[in-house]
Amino acid sequence: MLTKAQIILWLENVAAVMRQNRDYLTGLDAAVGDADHGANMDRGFQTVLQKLPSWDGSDIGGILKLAGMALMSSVGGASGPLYGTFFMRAGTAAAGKEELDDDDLRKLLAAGVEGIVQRGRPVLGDKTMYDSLFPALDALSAALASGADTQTALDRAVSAAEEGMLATIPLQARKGRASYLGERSIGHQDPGATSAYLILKALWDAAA
Amino acid sequence: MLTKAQIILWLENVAAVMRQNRDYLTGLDAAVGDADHGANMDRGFQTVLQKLPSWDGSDIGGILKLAGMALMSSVGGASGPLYGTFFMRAGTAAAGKEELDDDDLRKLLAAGVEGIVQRGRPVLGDKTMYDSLFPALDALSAALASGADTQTALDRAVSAAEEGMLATIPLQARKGRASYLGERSIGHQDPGATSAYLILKALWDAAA
Amino acid sequence: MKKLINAVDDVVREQLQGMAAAHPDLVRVHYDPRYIVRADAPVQGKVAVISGGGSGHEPMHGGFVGRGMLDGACPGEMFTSPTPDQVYACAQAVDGGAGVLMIVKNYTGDVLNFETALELAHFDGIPVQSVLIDDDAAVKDSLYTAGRRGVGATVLAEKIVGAAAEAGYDLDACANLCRRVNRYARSIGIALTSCTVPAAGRPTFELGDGEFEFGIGIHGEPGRQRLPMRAADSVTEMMAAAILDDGPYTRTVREWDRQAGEWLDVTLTDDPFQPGDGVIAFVNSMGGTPLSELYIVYRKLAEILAQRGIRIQRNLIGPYITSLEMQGISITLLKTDDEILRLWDAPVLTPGLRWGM
Amino acid sequence: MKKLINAVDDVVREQLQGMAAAHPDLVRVHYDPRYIVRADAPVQGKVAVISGGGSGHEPMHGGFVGRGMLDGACPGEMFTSPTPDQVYACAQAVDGGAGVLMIVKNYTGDVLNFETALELAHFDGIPVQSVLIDDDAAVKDSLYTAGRRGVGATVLAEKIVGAAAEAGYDLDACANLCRRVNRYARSIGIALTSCTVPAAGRPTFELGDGEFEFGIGIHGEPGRQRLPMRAADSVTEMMAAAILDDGPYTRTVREWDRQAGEWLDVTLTDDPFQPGDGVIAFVNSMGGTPLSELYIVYRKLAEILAQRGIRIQRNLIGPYITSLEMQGISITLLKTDDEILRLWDAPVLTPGLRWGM
Ligand SMILES: Nc1ncnc2c1ncn2[C@@H]1O[C@H](COP(=O)(O)OP(=O)(O)O)[C@@H](O)[C@H]1O
Ligand SMILES: Nc1ncnc2c1ncn2[C@@H]1O[C@H](COP(=O)(O)OP(=O)(O)O)[C@@H](O)[C@H]1O
Ligand SMILES: [Mg+2]
Ligand SMILES: [Mg+2]
Ligand SMILES: [Mg+2]
Ligand SMILES: [Mg+2]
Repeated sequence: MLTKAQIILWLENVAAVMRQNRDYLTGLDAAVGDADHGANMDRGFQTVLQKLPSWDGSDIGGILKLAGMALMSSVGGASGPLYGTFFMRAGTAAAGKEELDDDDLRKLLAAGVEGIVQRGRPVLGDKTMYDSLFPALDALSAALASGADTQTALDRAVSAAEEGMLATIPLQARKGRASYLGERSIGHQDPGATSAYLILKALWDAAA
Repeated sequence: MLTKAQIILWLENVAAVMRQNRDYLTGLDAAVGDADHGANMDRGFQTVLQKLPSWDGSDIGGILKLAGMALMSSVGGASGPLYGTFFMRAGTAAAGKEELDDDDLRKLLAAGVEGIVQRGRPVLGDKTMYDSLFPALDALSAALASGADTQTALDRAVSAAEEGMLATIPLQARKGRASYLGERSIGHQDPGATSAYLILKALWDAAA
Repeated sequence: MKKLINAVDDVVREQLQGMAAAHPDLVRVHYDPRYIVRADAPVQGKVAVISGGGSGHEPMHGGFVGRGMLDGACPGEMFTSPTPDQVYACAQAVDGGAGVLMIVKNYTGDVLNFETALELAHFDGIPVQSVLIDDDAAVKDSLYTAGRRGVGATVLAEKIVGAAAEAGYDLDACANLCRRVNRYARSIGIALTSCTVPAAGRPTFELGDGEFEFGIGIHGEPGRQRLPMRAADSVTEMMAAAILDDGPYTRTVREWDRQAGEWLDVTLTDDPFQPGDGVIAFVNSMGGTPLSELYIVYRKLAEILAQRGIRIQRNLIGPYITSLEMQGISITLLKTDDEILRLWDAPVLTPGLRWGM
Repeated sequence: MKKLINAVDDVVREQLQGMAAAHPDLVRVHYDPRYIVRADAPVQGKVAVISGGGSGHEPMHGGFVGRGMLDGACPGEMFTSPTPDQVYACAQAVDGGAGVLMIVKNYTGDVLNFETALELAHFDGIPVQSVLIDDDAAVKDSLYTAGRRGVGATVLAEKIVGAAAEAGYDLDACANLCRRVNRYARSIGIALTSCTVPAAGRPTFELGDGEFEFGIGIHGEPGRQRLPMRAADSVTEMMAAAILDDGPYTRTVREWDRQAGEWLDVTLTDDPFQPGDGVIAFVNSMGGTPLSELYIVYRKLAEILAQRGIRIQRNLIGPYITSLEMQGISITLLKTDDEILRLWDAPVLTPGLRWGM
């Protein structure tokens, strides 16, 4: 069970985490991309943080949708439309909710990830954010199906995301900017897979 | 007494010396100028060296004049017209000569230095080639007046040139490119004063 | 990092303010969201051509707004594609009733943001088309990558299609011409140094004194290969070969079906250059390479093309699509035909490209 | 040193070959001695305007040869003024009977070599005049220096006087106009990095990450002062102040007396800028500074000038008088009058500057 306050806390946590990891994410992107992922995510979630108080009247679905729109119009790059879509779709899936039960949570995340797939067409192993998100969603669903509670399920999801993130290191990128490097992308951790892990970890923190 | 062969040897010596000191002179010019004096002098005297054999029929005056014209049309920069004038005027002063007695030598150098003064209007202490050339000429004249032989007089001239060259170090430049540095030109040896010293030293070598 | 900037976060806004101050006769700048339009936008009855992408490539794209070229440009953050709301607002501002053509460089970020903007404009009733530019021959396949990047051909396409729009071509004719220009063009880039993204504060990559990057894009990213440095003629030979020996290139792209209001997957193939082709040769500085070196490269390129039986009919030499202060160059060759040449020669009056007026 | 060059000794020749290959419709290149002339030179009955100087400042001067600007340019070795025989041969090649005006930047090397060339041309029966450009406000006095250097005003003078010659002004009128342009112009330059002269192989000077050089010339030389790095707005304020707060400047120069056939010492004084003046504002990249930073500086400059009651009537922003790949900029302000503005706006068609045709 997650409350609206916890969802708000999640977004606040993400904003704090992106600020802390701004240079780290940009450093990862410098190695295989164009050195802006940290700046992009930080800019986006600072915008969300700033607008959050004015969304107070909205339900969880509304807040997530507005967060998605704020990301969409402030992040830019590849990650902007992808994370923007993630949160907008998640919001649509949670429309009208003032709190989320476990199945709501699963559906919300599934809808978000599905949005990313439709926009970016990532396939597992392409070395993208999807390599964190897919296993995380899978682990969460499996945990919930086997009767685990929210916190445990999220814990499994975060572990799976972390594993997925680390598993991008040996991969050769096939999507996004890193793919232009060919074999030179091997040996570097994907920035988007890292920010996706951080977003899920922030959710776990908010749920604790 | 200097023979035509010695004058030719002088020019050959200068070409060799400028090649050897190319980077050294350019380094001096990098500190207070535009990092080309070595390249300029080397280019000029390589041109002289290349053309020398074809001037075989000329007398000393003719050879020096042709050398001046070759420098004039290959060196460029400030030093090109100055050294070009030096050798052209020296050549005029030695017109028709197949060998030079001590007074011829003095007149020749005096005419060359006078040419530099007319073109560049340097004053002693301006931190230019003139700061080597003027004391050298002065020392040579004084030595000859006091009865010294050619080699001794040239020896005094080279020592005076070297002193003059070193004396440019503490000076603030008032002519040429180095003058734009204002006080920052202090502490650096003038490239042109250095090449002038090298030219006189090459003459001493040829006369030996 | 040493740059003539103030606060890192103000770089893009302040350069736009400078542009607005410098060229009020040519362009107008809108700040929230950010876009640049022709001073006389919207031009009634004319197809509006817009483009955009990350900042840091100046004069592209904002410098190409004006008569005979772009109607609007949307600058993103440094090397970061613009957001959909920027592009959507720009499209609304320039639409003069004949529709809007979006020229989009093939980067995941640009593609996704422009796609969203196009959908917004379409459902708003604005006739819209978009064309992907993907001319970078450094990217070999499209199956295992995001496909060829849009690089130098973008500048040429903006000039040529801008002239067509000015001459009264309709939206589909502009889009088809733009696709042809893209199909006829290939590029390759190299870097001698990295550049420093202001927000990052240090060079994106480090290159030794004896190395260069071959097959770079335009975002200060490392290239396909790091190679020992060689003489300009040899670099030019490698670059020319990468373009001229490049075989047919096939990829699947999403094209907008205006009638159906949906994206279609379309498979396209570009044909290689042939002896007898006439070309526009574009030798571009990535920012930090001086004009003199571009001429040294152009000299060799002209020699190679003559040997290959390819005629240079026009050229463009200078910094037009850059990566901040990066030292490096790109070469773009565009096969011509009479229509392309005529449109290339048509007058253009923008801050960054001007002739005939 | 990493540059797109072949042998160090071939740099100047090969870049000229590139220019010749790229712009046969505009210019012709002569290699021994080296000079560049308009494709249609000599133009009968028109005053020919020529200039020259060391290479490494591209597009200046060769890139400004063409209709409405220079008739000829003499490129020296890298940062080394051309030799008299180059200038003399160039003057002969462009003289169309109405005489030749030499625009000479005030550097000892340029002055001495052009003086000799002018004497040769004069005694050959060609009517000749020369005008010294000395606009660099970084040089405070002329008593203890070689006098102010010729920098950014050179570009503006070549454009304006070139237009006058094209419009049929006679030799003395061109020379007088050129002197007025020089009197009306002041410049200041700064550097964030040094540049590397190919023959030297390493940077002319080293600058720490937290420093910049204030008051540089255009030959990659260090400036008057080394200062801690500061924000763009603050750098722009310093530069604007160096120009605007500069008092009257008096110096003695050698001017050619065409009738007497000899040099005369003439003492000239330039007046400071005044509120109410209209100006052409020229923000120039030394080569490695990207356009975006020039706009950031222009933005602040426009603000400062507005506060000072000085109206910017025209501007020029870009790399026009450079020092190889040096990062840095210069600002030139030129006071205008109706004649200067009209000639500035006149059509120009050269490889490096083009409008109106
Ligand atoms: N097609 C795609 N599908 C899913 N994720 C993608 C795709 N392309 C890129 N990404 C993700 O986006 C990240 C890069 O984001 P960012 O640096 O903000 O944008 P950009 O690459 O435009 O500079 C990559 O690390 C990757 O995880
Ligand atoms: N007016 C002058 N009179 C005499 N010598 C001068 C004058 N101006 C410059 N020089 C000499 O020329 C030297 C520089 O020569 P060079 O580097 O070849 O030319 P440039 O300064 O044009 O690059 C200086 O070191 C100085 O000795
Ligand atoms: Mg990125
Ligand atoms: Mg020098
Ligand atoms: Mg980016
Ligand atoms: Mg020099």
